[in-house]
Amino acid sequence: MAEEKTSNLSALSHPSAKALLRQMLLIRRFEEKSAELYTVGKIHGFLHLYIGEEAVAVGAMQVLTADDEIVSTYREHGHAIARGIPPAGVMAEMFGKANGCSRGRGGSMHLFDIGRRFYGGNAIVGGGLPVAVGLALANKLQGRKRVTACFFGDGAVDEGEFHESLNLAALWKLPVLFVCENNLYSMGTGLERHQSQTDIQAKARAYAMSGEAVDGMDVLAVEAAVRRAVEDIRAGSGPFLLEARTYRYRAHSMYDPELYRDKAEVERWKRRCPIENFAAKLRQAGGLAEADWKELETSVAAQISEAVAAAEAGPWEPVEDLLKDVYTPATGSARGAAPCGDGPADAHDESVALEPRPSPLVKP
Amino acid sequence: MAEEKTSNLSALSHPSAKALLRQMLLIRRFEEKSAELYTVGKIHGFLHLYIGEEAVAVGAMQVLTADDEIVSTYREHGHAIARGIPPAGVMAEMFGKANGCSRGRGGSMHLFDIGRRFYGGNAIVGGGLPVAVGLALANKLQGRKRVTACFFGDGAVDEGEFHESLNLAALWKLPVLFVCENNLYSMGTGLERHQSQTDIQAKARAYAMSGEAVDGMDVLAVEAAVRRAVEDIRAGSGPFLLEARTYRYRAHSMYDPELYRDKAEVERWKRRCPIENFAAKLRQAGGLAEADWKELETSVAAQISEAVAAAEAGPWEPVEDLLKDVYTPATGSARGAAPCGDGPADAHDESVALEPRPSPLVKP
Amino acid sequence: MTTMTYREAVRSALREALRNDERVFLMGEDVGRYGGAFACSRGLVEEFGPERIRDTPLSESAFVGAGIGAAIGGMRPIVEVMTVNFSLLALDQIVNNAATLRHMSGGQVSIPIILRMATGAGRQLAAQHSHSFEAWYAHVPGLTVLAPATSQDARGMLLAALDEPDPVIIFEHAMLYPQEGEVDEQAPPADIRRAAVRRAGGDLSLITYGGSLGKTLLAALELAKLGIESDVVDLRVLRPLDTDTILESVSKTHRAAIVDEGWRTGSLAAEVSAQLMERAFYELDAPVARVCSAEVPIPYAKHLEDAALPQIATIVRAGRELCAKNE
Amino acid sequence: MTTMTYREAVRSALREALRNDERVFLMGEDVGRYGGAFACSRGLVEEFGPERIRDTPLSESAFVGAGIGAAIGGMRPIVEVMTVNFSLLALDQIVNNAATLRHMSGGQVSIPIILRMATGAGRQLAAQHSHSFEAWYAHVPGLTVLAPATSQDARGMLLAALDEPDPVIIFEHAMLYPQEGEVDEQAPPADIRRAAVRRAGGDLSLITYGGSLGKTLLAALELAKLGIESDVVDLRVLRPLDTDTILESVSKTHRAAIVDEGWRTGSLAAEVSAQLMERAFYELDAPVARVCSAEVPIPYAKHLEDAALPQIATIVRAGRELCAKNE
Ligand SMILES: Cc1ncc(C[n+]2csc(CCOP(=O)(O)OP(=O)(O)O)c2C)c(N)n1
Ligand SMILES: Cc1ncc(C[n+]2csc(CCOP(=O)(O)OP(=O)(O)O)c2C)c(N)n1
Ligand SMILES: [Mg+2]
Ligand SMILES: [Mg+2]
Repeated sequence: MAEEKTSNLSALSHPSAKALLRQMLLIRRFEEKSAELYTVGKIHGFLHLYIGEEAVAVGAMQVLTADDEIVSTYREHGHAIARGIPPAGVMAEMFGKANGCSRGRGGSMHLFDIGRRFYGGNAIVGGGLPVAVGLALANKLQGRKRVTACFFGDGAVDEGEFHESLNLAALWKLPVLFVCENNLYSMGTGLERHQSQTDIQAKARAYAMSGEAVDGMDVLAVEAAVRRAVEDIRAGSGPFLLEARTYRYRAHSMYDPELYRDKAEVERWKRRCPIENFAAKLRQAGGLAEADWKELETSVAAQISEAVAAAEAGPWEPVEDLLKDVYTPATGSARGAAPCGDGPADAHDESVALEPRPSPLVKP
Repeated sequence: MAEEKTSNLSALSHPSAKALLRQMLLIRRFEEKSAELYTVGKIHGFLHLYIGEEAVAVGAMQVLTADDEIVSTYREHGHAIARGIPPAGVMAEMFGKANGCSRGRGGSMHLFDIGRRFYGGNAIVGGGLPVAVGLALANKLQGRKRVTACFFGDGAVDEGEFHESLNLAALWKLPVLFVCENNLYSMGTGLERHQSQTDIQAKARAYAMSGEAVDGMDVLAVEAAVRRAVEDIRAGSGPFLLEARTYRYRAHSMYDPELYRDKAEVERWKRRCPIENFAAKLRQAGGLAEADWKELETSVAAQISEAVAAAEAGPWEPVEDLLKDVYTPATGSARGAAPCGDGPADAHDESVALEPRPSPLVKP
Repeated sequence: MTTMTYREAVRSALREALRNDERVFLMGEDVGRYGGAFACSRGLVEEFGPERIRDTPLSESAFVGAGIGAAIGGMRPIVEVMTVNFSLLALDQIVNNAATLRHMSGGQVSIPIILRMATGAGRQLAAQHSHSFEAWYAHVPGLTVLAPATSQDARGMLLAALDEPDPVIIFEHAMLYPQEGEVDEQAPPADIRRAAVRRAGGDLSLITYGGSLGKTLLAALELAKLGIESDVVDLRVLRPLDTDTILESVSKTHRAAIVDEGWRTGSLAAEVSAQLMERAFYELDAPVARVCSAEVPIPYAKHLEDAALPQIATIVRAGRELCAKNE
Repeated sequence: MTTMTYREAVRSALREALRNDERVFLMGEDVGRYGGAFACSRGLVEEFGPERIRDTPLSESAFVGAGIGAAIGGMRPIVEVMTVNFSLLALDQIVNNAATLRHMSGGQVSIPIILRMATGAGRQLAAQHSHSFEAWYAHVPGLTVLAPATSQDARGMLLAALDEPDPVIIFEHAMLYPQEGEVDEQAPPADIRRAAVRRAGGDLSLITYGGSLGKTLLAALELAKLGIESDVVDLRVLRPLDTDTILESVSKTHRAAIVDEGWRTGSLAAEVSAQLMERAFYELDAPVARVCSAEVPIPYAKHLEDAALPQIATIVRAGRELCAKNE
């Protein structure tokens, strides 16, 4: 088993340490609220919580610029929020409202924000990988310097799509960052019971690709590893497989009775909580006073209340529009049309610059 | 790139050296005849010739007993004949006759002989691998000591089925011998243009599986490598990936204008002809007199003439039977029925003992 | 007779099959420790062990193919594909191996595999998780396709499928799992050749299957209040279709609507309609109607999902229109 | 007007598309150096280079998915899947991504991908290589499905597909590639909304598409000798069906047969028949007939393959029976 990269940066030396903490906390509290709203029947369908894994999304998004692209899974609230999709848009989506980031058509598993180059939650395990490869191919063919980051779980590694996509990306030296969020379970099946080779990053060698494992509970370690990987990719050395070793604290979905794992195991991992530990480090280093923490909690809570209020207040898509958005409305010849995702950001309020910029949630 | 295993046995020391030569020659001449019969319209559809690769099938089949199982591809005349399917049955199949080994329903790409545990040519690239895994699973669950040998090309390695099947076999420690016949081309696409990692056997590591490369032009090397692998498998160490490095002398199929490779490259590989070189070794060692060779050619030619005659003389399946063999005819409860493949050998003349026995073509 | 949920009925059949025949094993994603995505196999791994209640990696193509191989090798695999949505990843194995190897080998193999999968929409799971591809499977020679709509059939048809020498696909509509029904656990395996008339009425034939049976029966009650008495035909077997039962009903009622959760174009309902065209044309007093899903990827929001699927009200409307015509 | 084979017509369209729009590229197994399994792209890699005529590994799911991603990323990929048989391996990407992402994202993406694939039987390639799954693709909302049957359409419909903002599947029947026809290379992109009436006659509508058009036209000639004049409707567009053109023909002839190489049960012909049931019931003088493939994996042997597929004689027989009825 390959050694995990851990961070050797001290928490305090990070220029936006508090912003990192804030993002992780926002995701955590957002999801806790979502779970609550699910039990009272405001949110329906499948709801897969990312709680415990926040350091991966938050660490990775620090490195990705607005120009870069994200492809994610059904467990994507964390990626969406860390990418800067307004929590209100995510919450409204889960309420099924027309002000949701996918107009209520997608729900929790299908958050989209093309303006932010967030190409969706995909609910078919492994289904996003080929699409990420294609986005990267388009970038390469058009001489754009973007990196496409593709998040997926350890379970997705079992699918043929993983194999085919990694081969294709490596063969064509495409700028894809494959981020495997190894939370040790594919639904209820432990890693050692679904993969013969449990050292996931090592599979990169089967494609002559670089791979590395990182402590996915350590936001700074993730950020550093993603930074190295993205530098490599931008330098033209082709795709990279990063395995973030992490853990899901909650059930797989709201239906899961968790018969397959020990409470003790969960407790053990909870002691590695990415938020608590990072906060503790900051505190120890004198970078987080009790008042700061209170302020964080308060402002996060306020943001979530606003999101819920916006979702509550949002309109329902009229039922007469049922058949909308199956086909693109005719606008004369599509040949001259701007490539999708490169037009003006039309989905949301913020416009997206084509110049690299940090994730909008980071307020250094 | 891993080193290829070569043979250090002298040709003559092999107890059935002449039988090996005979089998390879039989396959070669059989296919030359098939190509001829294709051009005169006796054989139709796709015809994929194995010429150049004979050492792989013949070497491997020496080790596999009648109890073992074979799964193959659309390029399977060599495997079929080396396994002991009568050439007449294969030829009749390609003529589309009812005395064909698949009653004329399958043609060149779908040779079957369940009595000989030959589970078919499969024309979907990669399509046979999962089936081989399942046969091995059945063997394991029923406590049978069989090995399932699954042949496929370098192109098949690109398919998701390769990845999924190797993981499954390794995870469950199933007795499968995966034989990749790496002839350097997937149709017209050279290996380095379809795989990022061209050292195919190295991919075994991604599944914590053993892998090895062997000189696929050397029948003794193949036999020895398969023997080691099969011993490992029978000893319970799980599946094995054997990469046989070989070359296809003829076009991919009868439609292929071969625009993608140099004549010079083909000529270079022809100098490594598995038949000529093995014959030369035997001759050098004094084990093959000119008369022996003549006898071989004559008897092989006779066998092929017989096969063609049987195919010519064979009956056509009546057109009224078109819908036959879509479903199994009702025979009362299937629950009590004998598992398929374990009933009496019904397809052909020879009955199959359940005790290990050498490939029927080897007459030591 | 016992009252049990559809889910319990499936489990009861699984348990019986596993007890009676050691060649039977269950394989699929999370069927073991997790207990099955729909809890159909909860408790079975404890009783039968992980060799026979076999968790698989997320490799639909490989484990379905492995089921095919195991069936050829003498086992009686029951493979759970979790949902029809994911079965697309295994479709090549199902079509090109399971359905085809027997014919292509000139009858040398039989492949007694059972593939169970949940199907259908209605739980706000959005487009990728709400498919109904029963019609696709019913198109393929070599397959037998079942759609049990009651607890009794969930049990009885699974047991009957185990007697089939060839591949059987069983569609379990996800909305049915918690539904309760009477089950006779002593009953012999169900008849898997015939459709069933679930309600008799002389004015109209409502033809349906699987998850739509409940809605259709409720619609029939509504129609009865309006003075229209409906036959409700539960197809049960989607391949081969029991056209005789359909024809018998339509020859009596002379009017028919087919209720099918598949998208309208190319639905199974189209096939039933075409068969009525061919075999009951001169019996029909009005054109056969279809009540199907709208031609849209099923949306997440409840009101939109509801609008996309056949509903009691749309069935009632179709029934009324049919009976208004040509009177 | 130039005479060219269907294959050359495809190539002519590819070349024009590649010359006119640098976002266009062709990708698939062996499209480059090999020249395409059906030689449609022969010579193109020399003209446009390996970046734009892109050979792929045998990874149908990944390269189709990559085409989807590239389309989202602003390219105009033309993906050759070689044959519909192998497209099953990419079906998840086609159904769950290509056809679905637009709707599921609330209209944020368009996916202008073209998927070309050969289809059909007739070359003794046996069961795994002789499929006709046009009906399956025509079932899926979000897709447009084309079946050019002539050289002119092979060229014109491909060019027209490039103007579509959403995914288009083009089925090229493998038997058509060597067939010659007149092509106007100056013609604008073809209309891809309408069916075409390829022959006009007042007694009977023969409705068909793709590889069956030739047989159907020949059957119409035979029928004419017997005094039965047929309309021959070439559907051209399989989704959305141009029902208006079909209805116009049937309103004139009052009798129809649908010729479709798919297996009968669940065929595209079933959908056409169901639509005629719904929209032309009162116009029909006889039940609509289907001439489809037998319900059997297509066998290798020529006489069996012929017997499994629609043939001129079977079409003629169906036409005669239709016109004998109810006269
Ligand atoms: C192709 C496919 N098969 C099965 C499922 C059902 N399913 C949803 S999530 C999941 C487990 C995936 O595990 P992993 O990839 O590790 O991601 P995690 O949920 O742990 O984040 C399964 C089996 C699915 N959505 N898609
Ligand atoms: C899934 C699938 N994709 C494409 C094809 C078309 N095809 C037939 S053989 C072949 C090349 C396979 O190459 P390889 O696996 O190396 O075997 P070889 O022909 O060299 O023996 C291709 C692309 C197919 N039969 N199946
Ligand atoms: Mg996981
Ligand atoms: Mg090869």
